[in-house]
Formats: sequence, structure tokens, C-alpha cells
Amino acid sequence: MNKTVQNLRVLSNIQLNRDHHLLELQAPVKLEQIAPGQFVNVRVEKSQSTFLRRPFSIYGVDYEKNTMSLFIKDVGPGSHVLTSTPEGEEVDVVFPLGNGFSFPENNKRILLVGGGFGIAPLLFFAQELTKLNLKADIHALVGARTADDLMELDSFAQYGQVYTTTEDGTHGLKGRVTDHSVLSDNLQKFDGVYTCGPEPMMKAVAAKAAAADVFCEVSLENTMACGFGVCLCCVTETTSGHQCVCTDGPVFNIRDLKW
Amino acid sequence: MNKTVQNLRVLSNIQLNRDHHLLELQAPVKLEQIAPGQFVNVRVEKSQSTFLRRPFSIYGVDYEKNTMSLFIKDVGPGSHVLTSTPEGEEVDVVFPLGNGFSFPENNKRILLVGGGFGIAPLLFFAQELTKLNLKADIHALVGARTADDLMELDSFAQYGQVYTTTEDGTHGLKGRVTDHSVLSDNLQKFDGVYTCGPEPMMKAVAAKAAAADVFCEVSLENTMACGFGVCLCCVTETTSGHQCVCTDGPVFNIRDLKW
Amino acid sequence: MVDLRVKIGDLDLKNPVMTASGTFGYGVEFEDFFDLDRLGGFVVKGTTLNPRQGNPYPRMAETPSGMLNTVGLQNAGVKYFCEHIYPKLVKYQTNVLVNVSGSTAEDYAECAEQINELEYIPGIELNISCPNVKEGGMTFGTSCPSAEAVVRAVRKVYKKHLMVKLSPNVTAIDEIARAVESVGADSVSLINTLLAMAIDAETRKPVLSTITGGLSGPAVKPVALRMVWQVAQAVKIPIVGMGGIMNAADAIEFMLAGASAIQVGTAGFVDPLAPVKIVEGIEDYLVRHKIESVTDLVGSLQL
Amino acid sequence: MVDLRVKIGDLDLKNPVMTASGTFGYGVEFEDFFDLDRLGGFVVKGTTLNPRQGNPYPRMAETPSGMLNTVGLQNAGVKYFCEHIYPKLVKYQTNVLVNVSGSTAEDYAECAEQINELEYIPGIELNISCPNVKEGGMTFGTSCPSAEAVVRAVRKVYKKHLMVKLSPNVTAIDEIARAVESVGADSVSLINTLLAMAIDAETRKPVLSTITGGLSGPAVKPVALRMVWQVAQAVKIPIVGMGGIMNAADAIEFMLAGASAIQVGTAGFVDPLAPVKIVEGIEDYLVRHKIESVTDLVGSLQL
Ligand SMILES: Cc1cc2nc3c(=O)[nH]c(=O)nc-3n(C[C@H](O)[C@H](O)[C@H](O)COP(=O)(O)OP(=O)(O)OC[C@H]3O[C@@H](n4cnc5c(N)ncnc54)[C@H](O)[C@@H]3O)c2cc1C
Ligand SMILES: Cc1cc2nc3c(=O)[nH]c(=O)nc-3n(C[C@H](O)[C@H](O)[C@H](O)COP(=O)(O)OP(=O)(O)OC[C@H]3O[C@@H](n4cnc5c(N)ncnc54)[C@H](O)[C@@H]3O)c2cc1C
Ligand SMILES: Cc1cc2nc3c(=O)[nH]c(=O)nc-3n(C[C@H](O)[C@H](O)[C@H](O)COP(=O)(O)O)c2cc1C
Ligand SMILES: Cc1cc2nc3c(=O)[nH]c(=O)nc-3n(C[C@H](O)[C@H](O)[C@H](O)COP(=O)(O)O)c2cc1C
Ligand code: FES
Ligand code: FES
Repeated sequence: MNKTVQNLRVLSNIQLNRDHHLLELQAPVKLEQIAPGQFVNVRVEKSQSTFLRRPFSIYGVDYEKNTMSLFIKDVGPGSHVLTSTPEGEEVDVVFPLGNGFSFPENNKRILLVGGGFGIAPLLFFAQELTKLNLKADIHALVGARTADDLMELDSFAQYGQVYTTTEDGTHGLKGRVTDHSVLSDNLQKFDGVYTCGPEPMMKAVAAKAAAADVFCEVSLENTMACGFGVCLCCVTETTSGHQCVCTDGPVFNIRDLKW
Repeated sequence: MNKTVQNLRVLSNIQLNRDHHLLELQAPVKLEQIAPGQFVNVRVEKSQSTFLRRPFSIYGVDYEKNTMSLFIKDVGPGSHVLTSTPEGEEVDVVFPLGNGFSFPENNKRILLVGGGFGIAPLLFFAQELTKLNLKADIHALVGARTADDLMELDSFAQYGQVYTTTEDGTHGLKGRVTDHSVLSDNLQKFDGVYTCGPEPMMKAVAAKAAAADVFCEVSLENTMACGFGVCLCCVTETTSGHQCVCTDGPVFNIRDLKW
Repeated sequence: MVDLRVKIGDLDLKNPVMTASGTFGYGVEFEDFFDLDRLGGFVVKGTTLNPRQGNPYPRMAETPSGMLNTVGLQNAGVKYFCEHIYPKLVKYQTNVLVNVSGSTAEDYAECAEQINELEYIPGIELNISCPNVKEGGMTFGTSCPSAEAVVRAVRKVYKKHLMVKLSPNVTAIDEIARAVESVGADSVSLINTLLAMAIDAETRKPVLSTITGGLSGPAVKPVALRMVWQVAQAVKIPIVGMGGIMNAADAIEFMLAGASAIQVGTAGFVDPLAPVKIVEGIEDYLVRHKIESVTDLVGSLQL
Repeated sequence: MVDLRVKIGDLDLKNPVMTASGTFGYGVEFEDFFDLDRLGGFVVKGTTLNPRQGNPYPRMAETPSGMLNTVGLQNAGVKYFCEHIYPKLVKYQTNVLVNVSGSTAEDYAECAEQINELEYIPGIELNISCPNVKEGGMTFGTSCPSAEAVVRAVRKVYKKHLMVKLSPNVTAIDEIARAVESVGADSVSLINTLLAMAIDAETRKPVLSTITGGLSGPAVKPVALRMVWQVAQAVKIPIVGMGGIMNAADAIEFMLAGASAIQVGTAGFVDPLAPVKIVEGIEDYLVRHKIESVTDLVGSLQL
């Protein structure tokens, strides 16, 4: 759909764990098709230290309820105000922004690798893949520091097989996602790897995919001022020069990045 | 009491009319004696256009409940956030600031003249006069644009006789406070006039008191940065040069002002 | 009906609201949000003779009521602009100006000369004030002789409206304004960004790749207003004011201080609809204050 | 235990946190809020040779993340200070500096000479940067020769610590810093306020009685940080940094950029406890980052 500025109403705000919330936002105008990997940019007026908007991946869209969801970690003033927004209040959102993940052809085996709030666009991707009936064989590898930080595993499980790692060993393999065998044993068995999370994690995953010569897309999170391609602040180095994460991305094929 | 910075809890927030609220704030530490005419300076963090604190007169103190009340008109971002503060939330307040009205001797007849939120310190004054058992014969003249803007008349009536004016004639005399006979007929029958409200009103009242040679105190509302005498921004011209409304005032004897 | 039209020298604007270079891309990025023809004009991205890849990431830091940027004039060069971008801009029924930067007076002139050929570009904004690249012109904009030199060189080859954008990073902006006026500038626009810096206390590193960058947004508005006022006392050519304009009241303040038109920059990041809301807000203000023409506001501050 | 002590030349401070002139009265006004001896020092109100009644009301305008003031150096003059204020200040176990202004180099010198006699005042801060009065020194602070002249005149008669407060309203603050260093300043403090303006769009009038005033608060922090960084590359004498410091992180940023100590100004209006909270916050930071002495932060920005 075209980019718009809208006041969305908080339909529900569910606290998932210590610092993660799931916000479901209802649009006043009919939502058109939104691609997994796209994001929103939210204005936060009830704080003196949030002059700019704050970008968040779209976590899911329910076209029937005309809602979209955000998966937000409370890390600072902007995310804090948002995770504290009561039901019924409105938030000022610019959306949809950015490109989105490339859909695979039919009957492909794909691996999603997520860390932290990086699971948000991946889950939306899995949901859409399934809805589009592409018969993808979806595998998801999710890592966190501790079991309590592993969220929405059930949602992933709806769409395919789930692997987990925790740094303290409280769930799944003890270690980091990159220690998991699914990434080291025969990565070639996947037709594509899609990853979103902390940059060091994505870089490690990208390196493994590159080594195994597997298609791999990463979703970047550069700091942004505008979010729609006019300020040129969010650039990343690509083989064709500086590109904007907000418009040319946030999803990039690792082939094009200078990683 | 000494000036302090405290987080006060909103015990109740009552909407009085379209744009006026009464906030009762509970202090975590025992309140010491506060003088009528003193004010507080409130921090408003949930707005991007309120860098400085906002000053409000103290409308009353309940030493038993350990609360103080503010009478707030919603005129802009700061007062708006405050009038929207739900019960239970805390507000960061510097208080008590400024001097206060001079108490008359026993058995004096005094006239309070208030407009708008200017009634706040006057009502507190009436309350304390009565509590101190000074046997003052209190008369209160309150003016507003229309009947709905006349608030807390019952409270004034507890302490003495009340006269009202409204510009549209919906309550009391049609006109402005300065049109009321209590100010023109024989103002000398009062031992003191105390006024707080819009500056043009106070100036008119002061002129009448000066003409009648009656003791008169006014409570000024200059714009303030600090509220406790360090910035020298809130000055008013007095016979002894620039004085600070926040520390030398807000209450001044009209004798000392260059009005 | 109130009259929103203004003139900046020979430029006719349907209203005094333009958008600022470097904050509006090539305009097209805003098309989803509003009809660009509702603006008095817009200034496209800083353009240089040769392509520039700009500064490394990170290029942005959020600051209290503002932001720093160090984009560093990333652009594909004037030739690419003329061949590939310009054709997309001819359709607009509003003033499209090109912001021009360079490292030498000759660079500026050569770039301007090429833009002079573009029929539907009625003027350029000469950026002698970019703080983010060594050759970005800030040094031109911080002394009278160098400002004069570059304006003189461009004036020779550029025949249409020549707006000169001034740097706020100077002791006496009024003197620089007078200097560029004296060598043929048709108007001045101000302010560009204030040279500034952000540090991350936790990592103990500068936030921006280039250590310093340019401050914009409401934080700078009081400084920008003062400079517009100061320049208005010094020159006769029209002034285009900018710096932290977020809403119609801000825009009106700049006009009262002496600006004939204004530009909206950073505000568009926070609210992409800000430029059109400002057009509407100015109209409302005129109606409410019973002012017939927006030009009556210009320089009408009551002292 | 971390070591918070710093030296500014020959001044020993128990910690790097001072408060800024004109925002701290004579100190006594803050006594209800905290024990002033917890500070590294404080600078009292701008003092002039003769009494000054200051500028007319209104003197203040709130701006985005900041404020304008035009107090205009209201003070009772140096003689009154020495006789009536000074005796109240001798009890403090911290550095009490006097901020000195004047209209001529002789004024400055005469005022400084009288303060030189006060045993418990270890230094003065020479304000060559007040933007709010014609004779407030800003003109001294905006050119090297005039800055040198006034510092030279004061240096002749003032024997203790001579801190010179620089104006940010200049093209090259590093050059002014070098100039005052060359004629004997013991340290420089920066920044004073940025010359700015506020207009009320509804009344169409300037908000301040003097039309323009000085901008302070978080809005100016990025500019102040840049200037401290720039001056740190230019001079060897210690730098005292200020401009929008609200919390310990801000203070640390200034030290990383090269300040040996900092001053807290406008923040004290918003939170009277800010100065002591900043002392505590710096201590916490050092503990958390395992840094033994706060002096290790000075100029340690990692590039
Ligand atoms: C395309 C994109 C998608 C994102 N999706 C999500 C999401 O689905 N859920 C989620 O919780 N967060 C997401 N983020 C990150 C989110 O934008 C930041 O957490 C948020 O802006 C922090 O704002 P704050 O005011 O709470 O904290 P701040 O005080 O602004 O920052 C707190 C910390 O977060 C870092 N940070 C600030 N802005 C960004 C940014 N733009 N990108 C990365 N780190 C930043 C800061 O460096 C700091 O360490 C996404 C970011 C981008 C660019
Ligand atoms: C000593 C003192 C006591 C006061 N007591 C009360 C009170 O009991 N109840 C009450 O509702 N208000 C009181 N006020 C006024 C109150 O401080 C302002 O209404 C408030 O600061 C407005 O803040 P805002 O952010 O809502 O609006 P802003 O946007 O800041 O201002 C809105 C309007 O109010 C005016 N204004 C702003 N600040 C002040 C100020 N300090 N004084 C006067 N006008 C101002 C502005 O010029 C503007 O017209 C008092 C002011 C002072 C100085
Ligand atoms: C991201 C960004 C990029 C900019 N690029 C340019 C530019 O290329 N040329 C130019 O003259 N000004 C540039 N500017 C300055 C703006 O045009 C404007 O002068 C400044 O931002 C102040 O206005 P504002 O506060 O409304 O943004 C840029 C500003 C920003 C924020
Ligand atoms: C109300 C006010 C009065 C000031 N008076 C003086 C002064 O007399 N002398 C001086 O050198 N600086 C004066 N200043 C400037 C401050 O000392 C300081 O340099 C400036 O405010 C920047 O710091 P801040 O942003 O922390 O306030 C004054 C500032 C304010 C806000
Ligand atoms: S954030 Fe502005 S271009 Fe990407
Ligand atoms: S408000 Fe600062 S001295 Fe009165």
C-alpha cells in the first residue's frame, strides 16, 4: 500500500515478559497489502527525549480486524512510552515503510534465524508464507539469553520446526544461535536463510550462509531520521554504493552488502 | 517550611468545569506550615513543549491528610498534562515558594477580589484566616465571564459574604468585578483588599484601593524560570528597584509597586 | 479569501512554504503523503559537479528537540541530475530549486551553469554553508571575501534566481548577507545547520562517523529567528527563513522577523504532512487575524 | 573508591561539578535543597563595577528544550558584593568564583582588582560573552584583539585564578581561546548563551523586552560539546565545559570532549537537585566503568 500517516488505536497491549510487549493497533482506514519485513515509524510525544519517530517492524497484520501488531522491547524512552500506552489510546504511525523479504518459489526449505525483537518480521514472514500456500518447509532458529526471553515459540511452531538456543542453557541448546548444528551441518539443505536480530548475530549467520553459498537475506536496523528515503541518514555500504536501509531495505541480500 | 523537591501522589483529580480541575496531592513527608499566597512549581515531563516547570498557587493544605490542593486551568501543554493526570500517579513538585499574604490583625473587615484561577490563593487565605480565629469579617468578590466559570462559591460562602459578577449577566451583577458597588461605594469600610487574577483586573482594583487609601495586596504572575530566586527572570518594578515575584512576591503591597 | 501568494524577487510562489534541501529528497518521496503542487516550492538535494558518495554511517544523532546529520552531500552529480532526475521534476506546477554545492568557486559555477539550462528550474540555492564536508562550502560561507568570490563566479554564469544559503556558524551573519547581496545574490536563505557534536558516554565515542555534524530542528529555532531578524535589518533582497519550523506559528514568527518565505526541513521527518499543515495553518491565521495578504506579515514585528 | 578530584590549573576541586553564573544566585538560595559544599565549586552572579538594575521584564522565554534570558547583569555592584554578600560566602568549603563583567577593559580590571582582595574567592570568571547588554562583553568576546585587551588588563591586576568565559556567537571559538590563553588566562569556560530570539505569533511582538536574548539548556548542548572539543584541540590551559548539561551522562560527554570540569546552569531551574545528582551520577559511572579517577575521562574520547 502507499505510505500514510495515521492515528492507530491501541486495541490491546499485552506484556510478554519483563520488557517485551505486543501491541495490536487498529487502523481507521482499510489496510491494504503489507509485506513481511516492512516497518512502521511511530511518533512518541509523551516524552521529552523522543524528538524523532521510532521504527518498529510489523509483526503481523490481520486484514479482517484491520489491525497490525508490533512486538516492542522497552529499551529507552520511546519504546517505554509505547509499551506503557493503554488500550484505547491512539498512536501516530507512518507506514508501511521499507521493502520486505523475498518470497521463495513453491516447495522450498527455508530457515529463519531470529534474536531478540528480530523475530518480529520473521514471524510475519512465516505467517504470510503459509497463507500464500507456497508450501514452504519452514524451520526457525531462535536464540536468547535465557528461557524467559524466548517468546512466541508457539507461534513459530504453527508454521514449522523450531530450534532454540539460550546462553544460560535454560532452553534448547546452551550457547548462541551460531553454535546450533542447524547452521553448521549441511546448511546447503536450505534454499534460503532469512535473519533478523543483533548485528553480530546476523553477520555470523550471513558468513555461514555465504560459505555454504545459500541465498540469505538480512533485515538491518540502522538509525533513521525520516524512514522514507529523504534524509539519507540510514545508509549501509553495498556493492552499488550507499543505499538507504529505510527504502532499499531494511531487507538486503547479503550478496549486495559489504559485510 | 523549607523549600523541597518532592514527588506528590495525585489523591484525586476533580474536573470542576470545562477547563478547570482540582488536584489533591499527597506528600510522602509531613507537610510543615505553608502560607496562603505561596505557590508550587511542577515539572511536566510528558510533553515536548514544557521544558520549564509550571507555577501554581497553593489552593489549600490539609495537614491531617498531609495533602495540598491545586486549582488548575487547562490553558496549554503543561496545565493540560496536569489536569489529565490520573489518580495514583506522581508529580514532581518544588514547594513551598514565595511569600504569602499578610495576615490582618484581629477583627478586621477584609475584601478578597478574585478572577479566574486567582481565587485559588484567596480561598486558601480565607481558610487560614478562619482557622487562625482572627475574627476577620471576610467579603469575597468573584468575577467571571459566565456563570459556569464561577467556581467554588460555596467554599467562599463558608468564610463570609460573596458577591459575584459575570460579563454575560448569568450570575450576579452583569459586568466586571470593577463595576461592582462593593469596590466603589465606600471602599474605606474595608481594612484591607487582597486581589489575585488577570493583571488588568488587579490593576483596576489596585487603583481603586489606592484612591480610597485602603491597604491592598496583589498576587502577581510573572513568567518564571526557576521559581526560587536564582535566575532573576520574574522581576517586577518596585519602589526599591527590580524585585523577584517568586521570592519577594508573588504577593506585593501595591504601595511598593510602580503601577 | 486571504492571499497567500508571495514573491521572492522574480520568483512567484503560490504560498510562502517551501521545503528545505536535504530533507525532501527529490520531492517524489513525499508524493504518497501530499500533492507537492500545494507547496510554494521545494528545494531538492544538495547537488555537486561530480558524484559524491557522502560520509560513512552513522550519519545521524538525535538530540534534545533536534538532530545532527552528517550526510556529506551524497548525490550522483549534476550530470546525472540533469539527465535522470530533472525529467521527473518537470511535471510539478511549483518552484523546484536545486541546491548547489562545491569545493571551489569554479565547481560551483560549472554546476550552476549546467542547471541554468534546465527550463523548469527557476532558480538555485547556493549552499555556501554545509558544515559536513571539508569542501561543502562552509568555509566559503564564513568569511565575506570567500562568500563574495563564489557568488560572483556563479552570478556570471547563472542567469535565473540566485538564492544564497547562509551559514549560522559565524560572528556576524548580517555582514555575510550584505556581502553576497553586493555581488548579485537575488535572495538569501538561512539558516543552514549549526556545527555541533554528539558523544555516546557509554562507548566514549562520537556518535557520528565524522565526529561533528549539523544541528537542525526546533532546538535551533531561536537562533535562526534571531539571524533572520538581524539579516532583515541589513539587506534589501528577500529572505527565506528556516531552522526548526514545525508548525504555522513558527512559520509566522519567521515572517514577522522579516522572511518573505520559509522552508520546512527536519519537521518533515517527524510529520511528513507538516509542510501542507503549515500552508493551511498560515491561511487560518490570516483569516483569524483578518489579514488580507500574507505579505503583510513580512517584517511586521511590533516593537 | 573512585577519585572525583580534579584540578583547574591551581584550583583544587573535590569533584568536577560547578554551577554556572546567573543560574545559581549567590548560592544561598540553593541551601534548602542541598549542602553546597558537595559541589566542586560555584560561580556567583555576574558582578559589575557599578550597580546595574538589569533589563526590563519580560526577561524569559521558554523554547524547545531550552530557554532565553535577558536578565542584563542585574547586580548591586562589586562594592556591595564585597561588603554584604562576600561575608555570607566565606563559610563554604568549596570554590566560590565571582563572574565579572564590564563595559570597558578598565571597568573589568577595576572590578577584578577589588575581588582580588577577597581571601576566600580563589578566582574569577571573566564574562566576555554576555549577549544581553551592550556593555556586557559580548563584543569583547567576539574578536581576538578585544578579547586579548580585556584579559590583559585584568591579568595585570588580578593575581589569582583567571578563568575566561567564551562566547559561542563566533566563527572560530578556538581562535578566541588561543588569544586569551596567550595573554595569561588560567582557564577558559564555555559556552555562554547563544544569541537568539522569540516572537509571539499571536501578539506579533518579541517575547523579551530586549528583542533578543541568550539561549541555554539542552537545546544548545550539541553546539557546546562541539565547541569544547574544538577548543580542546587548540589550547593547553584547562577547559570548563557547560551548555545544556542536565545529568551525569551529559557531564561525562563534556569531559570526554576535553573539559576538566563542568558547570550546571539551566538544569538547576528544572531540577534544583541536578547539581548533586550529577556528582553522584559521575561517581556511579566511574565505578561501573572501573575508572579510578575522573581525570582519566578528560579528553579521552575514542576516535
Ligand atoms: C527497521 C527497524 C525495525 C525495528 N524493529 C523493531 C521491533 O520490531 N521491535 C523493537 O522492539 N525494536 C525494533 N527496532 C529498534 C527500535 O527502533 C529501537 O529499539 C527504538 O527506536 C529505541 O527507542 P527508545 O526511545 O526506546 O530508546 P533510545 O534511547 O532511542 O535507544 C535505546 C537504545 O536503542 C538503540 N537504538 C535507538 N534507535 C535505534 C534504531 N533505530 N535501531 C537500532 N537501535 C536503536 C540506541 O542506540 C540505544 O542503545 C527496529 C529498528 C529498525 C531501524
Ligand atoms: C505565582 C503563580 C501562580 C499561579 N497560580 C495558578 C493557579 O493557581 N492556577 C492556574 O491554573 N494557573 C496558575 N498560574 C498560571 C500557570 O502557571 C500557567 O497557566 C501555566 O504555567 C501555563 O502552562 P501551560 O504549559 O499549560 O501553557 P503555556 O503554553 O505555557 O501558556 C499558555 C498561556 O499561559 C500563559 N502563561 C504561561 N506561563 C505563565 C505564567 N508563568 N504565568 C502566567 N501566564 C503564563 C502564556 O503566556 C500563554 O498565554 C500561576 C502562575 C504564577 C506565576
Ligand atoms: C539530513 C539533512 C540533510 C541536509 N542536507 C542539506 C543539503 O544538502 N544542502 C543544504 O543546503 N542544506 C541541507 N540541510 C540543511 C537544511 O536544508 C536546513 O537548512 C536545516 O536543516 C535547518 O532547517 P530545519 O531545522 O527546518 O531542518 C540538511 C539538513 C538535514 C537535517
Ligand atoms: C538566567 C540566566 C542568567 C545568566 N547570567 C549569566 C551571567 O551573569 N554571567 C555569565 O557569564 N553567564 C550567565 N548565564 C549563562 C550561564 O552561566 C551558562 O553559560 C549558560 O546558561 C549555558 O549553560 P546551561 O545551558 O547549563 O544553562 C546566564 C544564564 C541564564 C539562563
Ligand atoms: S531514514 Fe531517512 S533516508 Fe532512511
Ligand atoms: S523565577 Fe527565577 S528568580 Fe524568580
